[in-house]
Amino acid sequence: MSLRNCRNVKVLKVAPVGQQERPDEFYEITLEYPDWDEWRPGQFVMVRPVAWPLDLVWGRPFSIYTADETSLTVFIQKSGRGTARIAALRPGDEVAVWGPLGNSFAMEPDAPTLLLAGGIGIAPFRGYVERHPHPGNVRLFLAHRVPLECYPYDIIAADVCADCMLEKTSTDLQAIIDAMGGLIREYAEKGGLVLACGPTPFMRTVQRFAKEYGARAQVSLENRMGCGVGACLGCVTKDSAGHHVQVCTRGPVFWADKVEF
Amino acid sequence: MSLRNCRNVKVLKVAPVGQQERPDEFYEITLEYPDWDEWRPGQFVMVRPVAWPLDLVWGRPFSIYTADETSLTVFIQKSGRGTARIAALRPGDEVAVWGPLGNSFAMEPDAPTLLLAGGIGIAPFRGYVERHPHPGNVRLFLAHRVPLECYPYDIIAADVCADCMLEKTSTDLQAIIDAMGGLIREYAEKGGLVLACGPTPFMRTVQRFAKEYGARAQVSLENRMGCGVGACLGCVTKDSAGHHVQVCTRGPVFWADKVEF
Amino acid sequence: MDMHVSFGGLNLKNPVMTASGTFGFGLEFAPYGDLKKLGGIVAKGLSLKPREGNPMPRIAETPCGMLNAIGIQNPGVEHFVTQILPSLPWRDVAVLANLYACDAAEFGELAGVLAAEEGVAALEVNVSCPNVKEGGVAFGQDPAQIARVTEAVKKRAGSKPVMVKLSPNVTDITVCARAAADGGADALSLINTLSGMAVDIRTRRPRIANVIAGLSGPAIKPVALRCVHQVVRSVDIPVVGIGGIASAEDALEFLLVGAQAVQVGTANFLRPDFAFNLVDQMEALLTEIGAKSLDEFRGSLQLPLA
Amino acid sequence: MDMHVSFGGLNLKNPVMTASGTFGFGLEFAPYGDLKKLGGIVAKGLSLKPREGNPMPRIAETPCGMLNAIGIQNPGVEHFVTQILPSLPWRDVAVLANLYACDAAEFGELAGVLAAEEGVAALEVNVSCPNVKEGGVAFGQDPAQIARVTEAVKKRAGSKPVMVKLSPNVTDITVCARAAADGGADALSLINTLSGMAVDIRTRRPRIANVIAGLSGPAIKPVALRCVHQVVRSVDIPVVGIGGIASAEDALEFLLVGAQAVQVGTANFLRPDFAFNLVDQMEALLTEIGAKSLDEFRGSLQLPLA
Ligand SMILES: Cc1cc2nc3c(=O)[nH]c(=O)nc-3n(C[C@H](O)[C@H](O)[C@H](O)COP(=O)(O)OP(=O)(O)OC[C@H]3O[C@@H](n4cnc5c(N)ncnc54)[C@H](O)[C@@H]3O)c2cc1C
Ligand SMILES: Cc1cc2nc3c(=O)[nH]c(=O)nc-3n(C[C@H](O)[C@H](O)[C@H](O)COP(=O)(O)OP(=O)(O)OC[C@H]3O[C@@H](n4cnc5c(N)ncnc54)[C@H](O)[C@@H]3O)c2cc1C
Ligand SMILES: Cc1cc2nc3c(=O)[nH]c(=O)nc-3n(C[C@H](O)[C@H](O)[C@H](O)COP(=O)(O)O)c2cc1C
Ligand SMILES: Cc1cc2nc3c(=O)[nH]c(=O)nc-3n(C[C@H](O)[C@H](O)[C@H](O)COP(=O)(O)O)c2cc1C
Ligand code: FES
Ligand code: FES
Repeated sequence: MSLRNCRNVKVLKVAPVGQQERPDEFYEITLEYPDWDEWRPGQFVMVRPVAWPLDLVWGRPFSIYTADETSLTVFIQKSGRGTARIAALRPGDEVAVWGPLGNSFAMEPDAPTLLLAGGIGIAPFRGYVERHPHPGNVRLFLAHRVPLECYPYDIIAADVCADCMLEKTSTDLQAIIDAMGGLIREYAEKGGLVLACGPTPFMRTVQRFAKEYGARAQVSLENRMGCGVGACLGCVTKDSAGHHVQVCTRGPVFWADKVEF
Repeated sequence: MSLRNCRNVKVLKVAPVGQQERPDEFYEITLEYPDWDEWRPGQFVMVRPVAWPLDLVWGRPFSIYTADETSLTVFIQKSGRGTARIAALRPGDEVAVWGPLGNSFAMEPDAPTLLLAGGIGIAPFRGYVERHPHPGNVRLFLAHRVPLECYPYDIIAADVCADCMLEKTSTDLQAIIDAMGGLIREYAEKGGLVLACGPTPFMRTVQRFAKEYGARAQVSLENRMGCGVGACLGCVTKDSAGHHVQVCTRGPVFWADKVEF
Repeated sequence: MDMHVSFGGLNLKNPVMTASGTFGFGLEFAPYGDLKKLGGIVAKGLSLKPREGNPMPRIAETPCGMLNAIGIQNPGVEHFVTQILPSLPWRDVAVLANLYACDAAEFGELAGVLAAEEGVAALEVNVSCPNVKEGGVAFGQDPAQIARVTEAVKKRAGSKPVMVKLSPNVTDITVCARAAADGGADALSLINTLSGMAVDIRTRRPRIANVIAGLSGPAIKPVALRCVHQVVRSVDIPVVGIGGIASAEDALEFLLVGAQAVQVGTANFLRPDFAFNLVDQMEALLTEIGAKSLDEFRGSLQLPLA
Repeated sequence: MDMHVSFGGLNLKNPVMTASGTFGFGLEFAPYGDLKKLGGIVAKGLSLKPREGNPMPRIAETPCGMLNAIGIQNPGVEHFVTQILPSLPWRDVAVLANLYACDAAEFGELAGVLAAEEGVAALEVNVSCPNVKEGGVAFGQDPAQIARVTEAVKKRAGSKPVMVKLSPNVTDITVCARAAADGGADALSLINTLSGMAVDIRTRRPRIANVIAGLSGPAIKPVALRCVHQVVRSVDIPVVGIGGIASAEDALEFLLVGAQAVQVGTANFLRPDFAFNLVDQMEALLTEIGAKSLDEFRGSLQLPLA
């Protein structure tokens, strides 16, 4: 057991998700557990299949989706060459995994907690909800472009109160933004926590409303990563003093008022 | 139908050969027929799986092993990264194949014909024997280091007279060389044809005996190939005048007295 | 989309050319596509006299690339103009000759022979020969010699456009580019191969008999793009981009930084129909990414404010 | 096999070092292996004052490699010697400082600070800063400036070995190597990154905010090997090989051409335990290929008779 490590682990299961709607795009990839002491929701891992040729030099970062004593699962959406090859892994294939990396989302069991997910940004919230001692205090809002079946929405909605909105047109987008504004305001007013994960424009919207309404909000950033361990300085963002800090070690989760991106 | 082409074809079958003896080393790979007008034994194809990443830039050359109206088969021995990946292909995978390339072995139906194969050099002789109108005039001699089960020896021996010798020690090697000398001399004396395919030292031995005994002999060379079509000039050998000629287009088969290597 | 390009006295039906030494004299690829489909074919390097080239082995595969030290094996310019050029479809596809010589006078003589040939659309000058007299540094690494060779070729080239092919193995490629422009070049093509090497730890020998060889292929694309970017911004003559192009996206990257056309080298070995396919793929991709025309797209790279 | 190497005043328990900028200050990798297992750690580039580095994006993946334009983001040398060095296991693993400055005086000053530190095993001089006064060509591309910077560092380095890190972006790297040797360098390390670029045809923007960036990784190994080969044959001081090492075989290739030791850069991103594993893998591979000792193997490349 170790706090953090790099291990070759075997793929245990590759489970396609929402394939009727989006064939060959979303997958749960379950790996042997890399023998960590612990992990916290919001942390991530770097994954690089052992057999990868050298044409892709970096591992790929994924949020920890869920884990138990024997397995670790990530939830991935194919979006480029690396994720395409990871989606094509088969049980028995070996992958190098290093982690758990980065910091995690705040968890205040008694605080009303709003989870704002933009699409695949829902991934870390599965583990968050599982780990939360009082799921009754947690609420999920998912803004999505691809059908709901592609996301673990139902799994999470089984435990916590959840809403979702589909974005198809720019009118939808405006409605989503308005809804987010309303929710963030509501949680600001009740002194709750707002935790967000999603694409950069989504995060900016959260940051803007958090500022406007004075919400205690955290955003999880998705910067391109070379090493995942704080060494390459390729993933930096700016802290509120304008200094470059590594998203992989000082984040990926930042208090919305302590980061510029 | 065309004389020569480059086509994406599907892998139809991957058949392991001699796996009890040498696990995961020899394979027959059967592909969709690339719609050629014809091909001749001794010719080869370049193969590059369509999904190969760019870390390996060249196709890999393989002798045509056998073919019919619907399929083309190559017989491969894993020896490096490219052959390892080709051996791991699965039915349905696509490969780019260009060919048929190069010239072919002489075929004189009525001449006593000796096929000298060094290990995997047996590959083109499967097709040669199938195509030969009078197999009774053909004899195969196989010098091998890995067990006989790994080679299509039995398939060929079903049609033509065949011997083989296993090389384990340097004494074995000498015995093989002596046997080759004896055979080449015999075929020289009866005015027959000697056709050889195998590793370079094996080819040199054939060339030496052919010269010594005045045999009409052909050798098939295995030079590293960039393009397979005569363009890169990376595969050249010297003709008897000392001029560089492409093995991929002027060979791979050369009269032993017309080539320096 | 109209894929026709016209620059430095060359008219090409599309911006896809094949790079010297990687496409033979073109005929080798005729079974795999219609040569007339290409924008241009740069023939393998030609010298005044036939050359046997370097000893074997001459090529090696490297990560995402390859090394070659062919040594300009070629049958000589006479053979080319009498035996090969007549069988090429030069009326329908631009055939460029690639000139290799080891002093300015020889370059001039070669240019003179080729300038007389109707079938030759333009001359590409390969300045990679090490200049023995000047201590073995290649012509292409010395701006003064680049200028001298360019002038010598230009003087004998008659009406043929002269394109000088630049080496990336220099401290500042823009200095070489300006030297070629000053020498009268109508266009520049870049890059030639990077100087590289490979060894075998088991045999303890170099993988290439010549020891040092030229690196090409996808591995060098970032270097090639950088060179084209720098050169486009430092000379007024048109630039042809070469180096590591292995997809339509790669080709468009060179146009985006300002190249007029591209040459495909090592990718011809990925599969022999690569260049033919690229013509259609580039057009489709330009449409897909919303480019209005080649002209609108070319050089439209948006740089951050410095 | 005895993997200990000793050269230019450095004693390393094995020839595996980690390259500057790719291994942080070492501590980042402590969860993944025993830092004391390494031959040496070259810390990330240090300047006199803290630097924020370049704007984002700073890195991009390329075929078999990557581009970076970090811009030497670092907390400054004071922070390093007071806050970081004390927590590094420098008694058990050689910690090399990597010096970055933009004029010779600043280099001297940096060297002076670091020379006073017991925990610093040697100084590696990064001459990649563009010299604004001299028209923007980097120090490392001008032999005269390399010599001047080397002298300045050497003068203030006290008993610390000084290693000069050479750029491959030059016409003739042996001239730079000799300049560093003449300037008093105890050793040379090479190569630094190749100058490269990447663009996005959809956004029509450079993939790196700085536009031009440094190419590293397996793609550049052939260039690195060629440079080491040339430099080993042209100077008498020891050489450390860097560039694209991603396996034990790669590392041995550099020793075969004559490097005393190697530095692993981009491969640390393949997996964070890469350098630790490499130590054992190199030893095993040396045995497998029948090398009698490191000394017997080093530089044993057999060249064809010219
Ligand atoms: C902390 C963190 C957690 C993440 N969690 C998840 C997750 O749980 N599920 C999931 O599907 N995706 C997640 N992502 C995004 C995921 O890492 C990218 O989709 C993936 O790296 C894309 O790789 P590619 O090779 O397919 O794409 P390419 O575009 O081919 O990759 C090129 C390079 O850009 C990087 N890159 C491309 N897109 C992204 C992106 N959106 N974010 C960061 N880097 C990117 C790649 O890592 C690679 O280095 C996460 C990203 C970060 C930083
Ligand atoms: C005309 C011809 C016909 C051939 N027929 C067969 C056949 O029927 N069955 C079979 O198993 N093999 C055959 N070979 C050899 C086969 O091409 C090589 O085993 C294969 O290319 C090795 O590739 P690799 O990537 O696994 O090896 P690597 O060593 O990783 O390859 C590195 C480079 O060297 C080349 N190379 C390595 N070994 C050889 C070799 N022995 N011959 C030529 N190039 C080589 C590769 O093509 C590649 O370009 C033939 C070769 C030629 C030239
Ligand atoms: C096998 C081979 C032979 C080459 N021969 C020549 C040549 O004769 N003349 C020349 O100017 N360039 C020659 N080149 C360089 C290419 O034309 C091209 O500039 C270089 O390979 C970079 O492009 P690429 O990465 O697309 O291959 C050769 C390249 C290769 C790979
Ligand atoms: C992200 C990154 C940061 C780097 N920072 C430095 C640096 O601060 N100082 C330096 O001398 N070299 C720096 N380099 C260059 C490396 O030390 C090394 O010379 C180069 O990457 C080639 O080796 P490689 O191919 O093994 O990566 C950096 C390289 C990378 C990839
Ligand atoms: S990914 Fe390398 S420092 Fe964050
Ligand atoms: S393999 Fe290219 S010429 Fe023969």
